[in-house]
Amino acid sequence: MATSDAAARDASSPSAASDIPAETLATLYRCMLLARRLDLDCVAMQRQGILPGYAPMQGQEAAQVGSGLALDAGRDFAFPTYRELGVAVAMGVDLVGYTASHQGSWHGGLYDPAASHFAPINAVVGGPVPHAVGWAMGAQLNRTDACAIAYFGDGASSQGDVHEAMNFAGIYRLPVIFFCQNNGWAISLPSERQVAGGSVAARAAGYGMPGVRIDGNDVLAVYRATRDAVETARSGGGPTVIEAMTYRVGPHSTSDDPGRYRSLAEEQSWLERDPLTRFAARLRTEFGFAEVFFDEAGAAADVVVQATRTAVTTLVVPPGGEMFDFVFSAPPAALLEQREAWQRETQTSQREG
Amino acid sequence: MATSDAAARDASSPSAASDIPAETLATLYRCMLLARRLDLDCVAMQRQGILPGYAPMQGQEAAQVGSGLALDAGRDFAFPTYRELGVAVAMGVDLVGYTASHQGSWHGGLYDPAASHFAPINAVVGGPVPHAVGWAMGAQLNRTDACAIAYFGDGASSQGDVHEAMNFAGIYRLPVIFFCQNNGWAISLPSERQVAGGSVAARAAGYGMPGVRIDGNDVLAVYRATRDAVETARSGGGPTVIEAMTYRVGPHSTSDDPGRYRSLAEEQSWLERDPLTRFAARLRTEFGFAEVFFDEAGAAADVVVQATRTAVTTLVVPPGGEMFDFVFSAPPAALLEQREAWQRETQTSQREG
Amino acid sequence: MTNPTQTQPQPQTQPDETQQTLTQPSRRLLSMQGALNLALDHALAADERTLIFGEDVGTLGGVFRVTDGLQQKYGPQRVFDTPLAEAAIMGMAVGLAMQGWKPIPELQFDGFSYPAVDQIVNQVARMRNRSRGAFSMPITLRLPSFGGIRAPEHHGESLEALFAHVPGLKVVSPSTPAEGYRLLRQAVADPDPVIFMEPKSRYWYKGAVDSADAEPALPVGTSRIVRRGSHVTLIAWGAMVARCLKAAQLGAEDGVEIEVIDLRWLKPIDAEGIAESVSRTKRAVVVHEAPLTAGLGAEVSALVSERCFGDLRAPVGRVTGYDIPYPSQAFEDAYLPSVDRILNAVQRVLEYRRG
Amino acid sequence: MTNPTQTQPQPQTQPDETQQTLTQPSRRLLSMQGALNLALDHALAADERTLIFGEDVGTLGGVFRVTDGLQQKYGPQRVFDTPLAEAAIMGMAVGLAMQGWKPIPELQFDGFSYPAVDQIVNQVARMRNRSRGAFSMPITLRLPSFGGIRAPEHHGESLEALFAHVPGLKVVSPSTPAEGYRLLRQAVADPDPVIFMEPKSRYWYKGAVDSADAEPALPVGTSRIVRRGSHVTLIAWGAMVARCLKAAQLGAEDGVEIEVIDLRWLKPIDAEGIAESVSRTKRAVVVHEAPLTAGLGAEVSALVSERCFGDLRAPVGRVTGYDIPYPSQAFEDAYLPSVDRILNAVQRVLEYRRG
Ligand SMILES: Cc1ncc(C[n+]2csc(CCOP(=O)(O)OP(=O)(O)O)c2C)c(N)n1
Ligand SMILES: Cc1ncc(C[n+]2csc(CCOP(=O)(O)OP(=O)(O)O)c2C)c(N)n1
Ligand SMILES: [Mg+2]
Ligand SMILES: [Mg+2]
Repeated sequence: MATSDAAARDASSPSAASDIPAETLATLYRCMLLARRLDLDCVAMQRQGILPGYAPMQGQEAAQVGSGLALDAGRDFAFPTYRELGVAVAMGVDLVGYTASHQGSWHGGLYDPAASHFAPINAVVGGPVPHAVGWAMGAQLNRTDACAIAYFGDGASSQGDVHEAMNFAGIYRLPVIFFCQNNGWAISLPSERQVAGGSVAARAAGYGMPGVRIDGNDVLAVYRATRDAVETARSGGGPTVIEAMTYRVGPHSTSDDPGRYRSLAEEQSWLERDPLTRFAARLRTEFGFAEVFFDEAGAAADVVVQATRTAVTTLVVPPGGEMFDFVFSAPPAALLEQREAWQRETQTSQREG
Repeated sequence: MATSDAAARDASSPSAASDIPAETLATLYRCMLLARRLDLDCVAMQRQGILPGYAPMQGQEAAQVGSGLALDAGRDFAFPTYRELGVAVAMGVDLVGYTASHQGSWHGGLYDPAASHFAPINAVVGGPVPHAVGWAMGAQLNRTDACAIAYFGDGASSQGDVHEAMNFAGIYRLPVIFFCQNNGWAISLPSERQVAGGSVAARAAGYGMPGVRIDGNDVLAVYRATRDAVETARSGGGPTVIEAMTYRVGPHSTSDDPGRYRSLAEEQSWLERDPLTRFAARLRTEFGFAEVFFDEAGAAADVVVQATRTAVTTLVVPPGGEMFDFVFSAPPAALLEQREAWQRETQTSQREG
Repeated sequence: MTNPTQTQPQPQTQPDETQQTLTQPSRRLLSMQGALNLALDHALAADERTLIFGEDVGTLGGVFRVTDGLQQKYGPQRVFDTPLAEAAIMGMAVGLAMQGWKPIPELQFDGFSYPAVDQIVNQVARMRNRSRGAFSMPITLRLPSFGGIRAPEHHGESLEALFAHVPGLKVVSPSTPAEGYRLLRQAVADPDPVIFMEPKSRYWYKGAVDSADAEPALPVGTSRIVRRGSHVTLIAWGAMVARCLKAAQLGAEDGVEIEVIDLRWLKPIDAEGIAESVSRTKRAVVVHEAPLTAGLGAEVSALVSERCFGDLRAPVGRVTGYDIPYPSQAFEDAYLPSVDRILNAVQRVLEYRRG
Repeated sequence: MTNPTQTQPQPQTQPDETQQTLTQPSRRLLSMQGALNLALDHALAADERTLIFGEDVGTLGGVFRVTDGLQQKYGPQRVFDTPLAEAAIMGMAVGLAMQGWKPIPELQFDGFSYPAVDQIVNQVARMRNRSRGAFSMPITLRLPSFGGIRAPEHHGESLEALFAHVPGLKVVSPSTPAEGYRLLRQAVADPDPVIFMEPKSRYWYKGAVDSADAEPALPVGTSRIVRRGSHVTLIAWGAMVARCLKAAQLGAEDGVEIEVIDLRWLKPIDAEGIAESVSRTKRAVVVHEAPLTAGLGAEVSALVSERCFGDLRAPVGRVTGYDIPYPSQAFEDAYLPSVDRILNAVQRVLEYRRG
């Protein structure tokens, strides 16, 4: 999705932003739209029994796509949580493989995280943040100018791991971006009862690193802030904290009921700040994008959504024996024995049942 | 030690500071002197084989005594690490019981931590800091105006637990003081390679609480800062971070060799800023304390040091069976069985050996 | 020399209460989730020093609704949400206990208790010992546990072996709503820290609960025979108890009389109770969801061997999860001990001939 | 149905190298600390992707001097100090491994690895599985372990049962300097995460080390018979091996021929090797410092019972620490398995009569 295609060339007639080419504007929009539609379809697939559960990201498309597209997916490396569909879209991750995690095929997903430069989906809140720090140190030791980005939420900011990671990054001046999506809620806890002091970005100063708080629903603001942080990282300037203020419009997950902890009015007020609608409006009025662009983007997104749904619906779950195969590089004898016993007992019960 | 005695009355002829009575000045000095002498004697006792190991606090007397005496030992509660002899002295903790921890008689010491309002010695760096937060919440729920104080080092500031504790305290606005003794070193790591950004006090802003950095070798500065933080806590103003800049003059512990990681010149430069010498000089010049006060303070300290040494040397280690007795309120049958088996086997081996 | 583990509390058994009728007014049909909620409600009412806190336990009532309605009823001071930090939750519990409060923290899922392991092992479990009894730690950690609910990674873990190995902790897991009510009241009343492992996959199963049963009858560390049998003893806890009962039913159809023990307390373990059963049946199989190696089944196997050596006709069987990370949803059924695997193991111990 | 744990690597034994002479030039007399230092030195020289980091491992060379001189020799990029945060140390190791580095982190003491348990269990042990093999985790965690050195609280813990239960981890502990050298090289070379538990109380004991022995001869998961005997098998690891050898010597004076197995690998366990020995001696006692309940001795006991049921003349004995927090210095000798307690247990299994 990050590369240009026919539609992007069509869109090149519109004007660019002072610092962002029109083609990038087009790609940002297309990724956001695809993320939105795929996200909605994942919710639908959960309702239809195709996915056992899903964590919707509606409302966070600007934060995710804007930051993901500011990276060089061939050089940098992203460490997602469980809600980073938009980043996956922006970085060109195989979306069927991505969705396979929610479909229950494999923890972490079935895409190739090494090739995608997008770590396996990680469900431990705060847990992957120190990994980004280690990856950044490895990049520094390799004398590359690659950088790592850790995605985490307002809830995750409370975790000890995040503090330790920021401190390490500050001490070693590592090329890493701490990208916090402050989406207002950690399940039922509002961020004002989560983040003492009120701002994750403000914590950066305590580690001697820059921290910026941005409108996370303004994709260009997100893109610029991330691009600047990447630049800082590449040029040896060390880590940055970005706090993108946004909102989780949907439930925490498909088994959550936000009606128990927040008002419809609040949700409504954020729907009015919808990042996709806002960006579309700017593309039309400020940058002169034509209707045909939006039509084509919608059609292209629908093709991907439909293809993803078809593939996910018919996804061949890896054979059961694979649950034994990736635990070690070379499984110890005792584990091979367990695999064989499992195989035998499976056959037995097939015979019996 | 915190109460006045005959010598304090003698000392009442000298002048007071604007906000600190002369009697308090005298007590501060006496506690610092006792802490110094007892600390040195603990090192000596370790060399003489009386203590298996010890973590000296020389150089940190002002930070410890100044903060400890600003508390109300009958109301507030202190959570020490393994290096808080000066606080123990200031709070009137039974010093033989305190030293028993280093003597190997009992983890946490043989003093009564509930009566002393001084938690058992805690060797997990950062570990007790959330306890202070919980205690403070309990005090708040009890509607008392008591406050808790957590002692921790520059090294501990890197721990996730400390971050989590500060965030909780900020969210609930708890009556707790985070008292960091930044003594320059965490074993061999200097604090500038420990604390990204350079200041633990500066982190407070990120939690929406006041943070002050003070000269930790100026006992009056420490006393005042702590007293103010206590006042804030009592009046519902919430938590405070105090970073007392000081120096560990001795080794990390009696098995450490600082020559491997720092220079004699550095140690020397801090010896010149010795908190005890500085305070004595001020008491003489600024507050008009007479020689007899210092002589009496020295003599009194020596009495306590000698008595402590005698008691520690002849300390009757609790009987071996006690290792089973405090694990549970009522030991389960299996544990009682283990105790009995231990008893039998001990007798057997005494018979055999 | 007597083996140090040879004397333990006497086993006490009682009929499976799900088979009793709902005659008394205090008896009602509740799900496990409802029974635990009722137990917490009664615990909060019975002792005003009890406090409930954790992630999403207040306004939301917990992701499994076990604390549903309690904040409304007892106020936001006694039932409150915390920021998202498991170590601080348990560390705060320690400080509260030192102030005389009785904390009932929740950690949202088994797999997210790992960040709190340091506070649990180094602090919660030891503060009483370290302070020579000056500070008791009457903390009940509620931990939604085990697998079987088609959840993502880290939501299907079995930590009983880890916690049972830690001196100073007690560990318990209920298998039915009645047990849930009774054991949770007992855990909260206990003066020492208890890890209360709630079998997530049983939250919505219903059974009769007698809320007048506030004073727990069975002491800490006693197991329960939930089905009598003479050929082999199955030992299980949590959700595996129901599965063993299913296996026993099927076994009976083939003429195999399987005794089923609900171990309940995973520390201290009712070694005497197990031994009493195995000395009658001569054969035992232990069943758990956790991986095989160094699982609690090893301890049960060792205890049975130590106490029933002369009686045993076959080595104690172990039917467990495999030595792999708890797998994703698609593999869950393949991973968890199935009725088939349990019956295969029963068959193996019945057919065992000394080699 | 075959029991899933019944096939394991074949045991290979070799004479106790401390009894060999120092003839080859590559052989020298070293303490365990020296041998481990040499192994790290050679590992750093052999593979420039290896990195050493942790608290005080750089300038100071570690509180036990195991990394002494390595920062000077290999530079502060490959051997470096970290801030004081165990979770971040292990989390950083994960990220470094994802970049193709081979981290050899140190956590300063056993009892301070608890704050890193989440990263170790949920991340280090699972990243390979979660990524379907895309990311190997060739991480060797060096963990000064076990008791016996008159240290304060938290400095005498035995975490092998915790780590052995975690799928995805390998766990090993050396008993002699030669073993230390060989096993540490092997752990570093291994493509998977290895918890390397260094017995602190053996750091200063000397033995012959052959540094030419760079290619480890025994595969991962093989034990070592360190003394032959025919009456009973003692199974131990770390510092308890020397204690068992002492017991065997004393036993021999009384005519009891005790075989001693150094288990070495605590995951995977050499079940086949143990079974081979016990099938000859018919009796076994396992010895460890960790508390009894749910300790690794239970797993060893269960494995022996499963494999040697027909041969066993007595239940497998367990001589272990008690179910109490590792006590303070004054109680250390009372707590740790003593030669007397080991011999008592030997006597019990020898005198055992089926009840
Ligand atoms: C360590 C840990 N604790 C608890 C959970 C359960 N949990 C999953 S998501 C979540 C809230 C996370 O909030 P936030 O970090 O703001 O991210 P968001 O869900 O809003 O994207 C919680 C408590 C978890 N996954 N990991
Ligand atoms: C969690 C934990 N990790 C490691 C250690 C080992 N250790 C003991 S003291 C210490 C340094 C502590 O430094 P600091 O917090 O500055 O306190 P100081 O010793 O200077 O008083 C270390 C690493 C420990 N006790 N606890
Ligand atoms: Mg959030
Ligand atoms: Mg320090």
